[in-house]
Amino acid sequence: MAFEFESDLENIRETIAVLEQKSMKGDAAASARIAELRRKLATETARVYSSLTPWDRVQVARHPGRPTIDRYAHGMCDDFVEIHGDRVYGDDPAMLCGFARIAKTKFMLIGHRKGDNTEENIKYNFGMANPEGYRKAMRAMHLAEKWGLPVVTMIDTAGAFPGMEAEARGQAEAIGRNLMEMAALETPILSIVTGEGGSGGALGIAVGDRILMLENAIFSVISPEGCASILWRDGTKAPEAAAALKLTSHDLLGLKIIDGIIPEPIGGAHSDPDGMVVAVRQAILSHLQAICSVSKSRMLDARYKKYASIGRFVQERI
Amino acid sequence: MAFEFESDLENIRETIAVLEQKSMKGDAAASARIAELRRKLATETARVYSSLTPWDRVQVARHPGRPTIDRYAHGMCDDFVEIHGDRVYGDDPAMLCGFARIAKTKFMLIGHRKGDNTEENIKYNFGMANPEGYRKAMRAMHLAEKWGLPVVTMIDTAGAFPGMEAEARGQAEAIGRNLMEMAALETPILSIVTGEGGSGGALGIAVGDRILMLENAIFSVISPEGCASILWRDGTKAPEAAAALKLTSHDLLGLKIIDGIIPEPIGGAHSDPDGMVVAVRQAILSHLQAICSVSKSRMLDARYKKYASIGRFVQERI
Amino acid sequence: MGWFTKSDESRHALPEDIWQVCPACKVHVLKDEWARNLKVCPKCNHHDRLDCRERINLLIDAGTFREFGQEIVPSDPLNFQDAKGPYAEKAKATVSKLGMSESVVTGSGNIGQVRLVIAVMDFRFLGGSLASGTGEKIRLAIEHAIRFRRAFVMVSASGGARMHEGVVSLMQMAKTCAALSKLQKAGLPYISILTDPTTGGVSASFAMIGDVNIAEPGTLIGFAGRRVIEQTIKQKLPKDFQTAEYLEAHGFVDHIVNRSEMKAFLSNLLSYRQSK
Amino acid sequence: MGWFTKSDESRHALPEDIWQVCPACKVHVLKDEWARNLKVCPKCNHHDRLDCRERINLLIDAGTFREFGQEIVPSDPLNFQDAKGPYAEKAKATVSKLGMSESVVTGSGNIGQVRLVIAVMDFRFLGGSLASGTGEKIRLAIEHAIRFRRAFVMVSASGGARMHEGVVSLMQMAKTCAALSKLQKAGLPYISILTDPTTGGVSASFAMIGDVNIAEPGTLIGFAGRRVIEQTIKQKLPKDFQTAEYLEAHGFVDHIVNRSEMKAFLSNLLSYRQSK
Ligand SMILES: [Zn+2]
Ligand SMILES: [Zn+2]
Repeated sequence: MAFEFESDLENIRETIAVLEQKSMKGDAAASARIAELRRKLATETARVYSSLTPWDRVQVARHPGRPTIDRYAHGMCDDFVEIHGDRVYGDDPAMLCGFARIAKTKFMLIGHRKGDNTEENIKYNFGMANPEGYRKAMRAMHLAEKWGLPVVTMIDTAGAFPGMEAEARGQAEAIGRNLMEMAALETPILSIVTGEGGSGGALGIAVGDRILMLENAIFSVISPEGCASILWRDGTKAPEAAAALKLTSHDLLGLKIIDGIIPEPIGGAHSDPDGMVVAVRQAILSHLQAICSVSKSRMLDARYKKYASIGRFVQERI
Repeated sequence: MAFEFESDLENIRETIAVLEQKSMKGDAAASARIAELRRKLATETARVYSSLTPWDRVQVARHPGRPTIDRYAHGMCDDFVEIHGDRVYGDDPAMLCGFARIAKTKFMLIGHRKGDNTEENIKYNFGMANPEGYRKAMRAMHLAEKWGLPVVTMIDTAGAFPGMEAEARGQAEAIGRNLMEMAALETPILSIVTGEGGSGGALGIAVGDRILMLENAIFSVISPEGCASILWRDGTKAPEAAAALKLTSHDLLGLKIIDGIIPEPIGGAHSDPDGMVVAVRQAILSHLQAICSVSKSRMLDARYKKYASIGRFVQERI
Repeated sequence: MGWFTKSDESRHALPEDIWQVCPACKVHVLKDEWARNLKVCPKCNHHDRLDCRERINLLIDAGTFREFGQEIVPSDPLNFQDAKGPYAEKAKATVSKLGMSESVVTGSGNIGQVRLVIAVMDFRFLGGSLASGTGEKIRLAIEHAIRFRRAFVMVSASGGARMHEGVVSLMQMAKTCAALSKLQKAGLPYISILTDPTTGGVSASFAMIGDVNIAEPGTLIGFAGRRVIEQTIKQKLPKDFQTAEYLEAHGFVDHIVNRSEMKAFLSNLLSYRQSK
Repeated sequence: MGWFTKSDESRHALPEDIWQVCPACKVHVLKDEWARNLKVCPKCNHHDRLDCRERINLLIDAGTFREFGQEIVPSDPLNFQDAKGPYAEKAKATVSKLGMSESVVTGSGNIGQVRLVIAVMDFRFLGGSLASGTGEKIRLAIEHAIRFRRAFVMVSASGGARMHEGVVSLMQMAKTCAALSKLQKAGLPYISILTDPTTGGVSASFAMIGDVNIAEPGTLIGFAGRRVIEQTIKQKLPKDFQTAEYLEAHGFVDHIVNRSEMKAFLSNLLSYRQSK
């Protein structure tokens, strides 16, 4: 899958592919040209990715080749033990929860689950959780609290599932309760937006002591398409809406909504999933160490202040 | 509805009815005879009801004319505000929960709900709750705990509903969780078995600081019919099983399982529902006063000791 | 039932502007009667929307309401601009048109002997949307309740988060719920009153997690929009879907209370709070 | 797959008593192989029941198990007598036949470096029924875990409460759960391992409320009996109804673990407990 903004890169890639065929047939000139083009591709990729528009980043954040939580869980963790079920209604495959360990650091890993292919995506409901997913997540958090483990949440969802049954079983209640209980959870929480941070469905597991975003991840109150169709009355204005919504990691760091950005490999997480996994692993280790070093009461105070202070622009009133 | 053991009483009642017809036609002798028979009926009723067999009491406990929880809630309370729903799946009409007040005494009233007629019984599932009923009850108890109100539970169920959906939604989990959370609930709990105390479905709301039983109520690990068909391999041996199971209020007071008996009007609760309601009202007031007067930590200690000591017959080993 | 006429003829004989048409059943009701009946249709019991002042007058004893945080007005953290122009201007116009500073009014007031803290949303203010000012006012109100150990009553009426403030607005869901977790810890009652409509980010934050959730009859309550759901599941939804009655049957609403009885109900409910 | 024969002929050529027939798929397996495979069918993965000693040997490091409360034997609070005679005699006979004092064995033992408290039910003892002795042993084990700040592991296998002890037996549900509430408050891990069958009053008390619920494949787990439910709802139940797999899909079991991996799984799981 190639993006519009990658068309130049795509051209170079195609040329390389053609030359590789020639090179295999013994064309030495082709080999030299390939090396040159590869350097160019790297430079161009870096250039393109350093100047992505917000709408470009929306595309990158949604790229099907981005690492999913399963890839993180198994790629970065030395051990992972999945736990199932909300203990009231069901087990939501769209929310992955389990005990995780990286080297000697143990934590509870919780996150939205997208698939790597169509079959998986259908199974995981494209990462859109039902109420039982949010309730399973909360159960896992309380378990972590009891066992003395910090919590790491990984956010990657277009939103909570807008289904009839989801409404009947209290999608709104489940998310609201998570927001309230996470605020008071007596164990550290690190939240990382790895891909799409879509609205309440994202926030439902994102009330962390720290919120990080992958460089090309997005976090938004509404999808750019939804926003465009409401405020522009024109769904094709999504690029404008994406810019207006300030949904990129850099925007949100500037707004002090998030606490840090995890850089992506050049060309985006999808171009080097393993490199991305390593970067996230490192980020988890260093941030967990930091947030686990304060006392419980100071942690809870700081968490409260963090959220209490978002949206107090006394000096910037209209 | 008349019981087998009431056949003598029923004969007297019929004679009175015949005489009343005559009396209305001016037969003075009939009037005199009626008065005499009424005295005899009272004496005989008292005699019969003072020597009920356990199996007789099973019948009385199940009598459709016994006051239901609605009758108690509205008959004895000066105010009652029902609350609905378990906040996860549904609102179980087989479990009634609400804020209740008798004079100045406020409490959370929770109990199984049987109907007064077939229509109501179908609506209330004959008093057999689903998991959402037990979860609603637990939510009501936590609400009472937060608001500083004692809890009164009224037990009257053949058992938790043995349905497919009930199993799928965790009937066992719901009851087990109630048992654990009631043991630690930081507010006083008074439990009253008003009719049928059927097995785990009864116990699921019966972990009180005190457990009372109405005189003719029963409380059993299994229905006499079920026990007979398993241990006697003959369902008609239910009377024998009823006796063997020691399920009457007097038996259970003797075994120190319960803490008190609320006497029923002569002829059973069904013969004078209003009188029964008044007696329960008084019992609630006096027992609540007693259990609310101790400190929270002493209350919890005593509650733990109460249950910890049931079934420690070190000196009576086989 | 003298409030509404039975014949078209008599209705047409009167000047148009004395009639209120019920939005639900289209019956014509005399405006006086409509107001006296608290904007509830005498025929079909449709509960029409109240603005925040009407709601406060309905619930709080006259002369006892003291407003908080009127100095908090909308902010524009994103410098948001859409097809119709800058959000800042739209917000400013709304403030001056409605004479209220944000989509919620907060304060303390009495119901009988009980003083409580109340927050009332107003759907007229940009659809009652939850924005930074809204969240901040609600948070401050909850903190006031904690400081003075009062019950907190929230009257919701909202289409959800205000997208013009982006994630800042989304985060108000977390902010208000964090404040509620403190109220919870302090053991203070939280009554949530859901009025038409209570949807989106407001339903998915403070509105559904009351100690007791009360709703007016027929109130629309839901997370996702009806159309979005129908597009997703590709089938029609039941007629009562996302009504207060539906929510009660599904375990999320404790009690449905008619507007005329709401104050008495609330007063009685709060009388159950035990002074510890 | 050399453990079970492929032809009837070769089977019949050997003496009968060296064969174990799988109760599920009826395949014939050499008894040696059956035992080596921990009573799990190599063909269909049916997990046959283990008795308490086998279970303890499976889970606890050899030589480290110290049993608690062997002095607790069945009591007969009701002087119960049924068609077959007195319960007291039946219980006494069971005790001497099985050489165990009640339907549960409790004690402490090691898994690697970790010492834990474990309670293992035995279905052979009157159907693993929960009676006063059972409940008392479990309570004492939990209190031991609290005193020494150890994790508590419960291995359930039971048809439910023992009716011969009437309400005294029913109350063991409350007793054991009360002890678990103390364990919970003490912040100590509680792992519930559900083995075939875990039903009735045991499922509706301690078995389903573990911090983590683990089950062996195919385990029957349920509150009400299949026949009772079919009579109640007047329809056939799905084939996988009340299996561990069904419970996992419905949100009540965390993980299904093969017997051969159970000890390693448990050991790894307990390694996540943070020393506070
Ligand atoms: Zn109308
Ligand atoms: Zn087999």
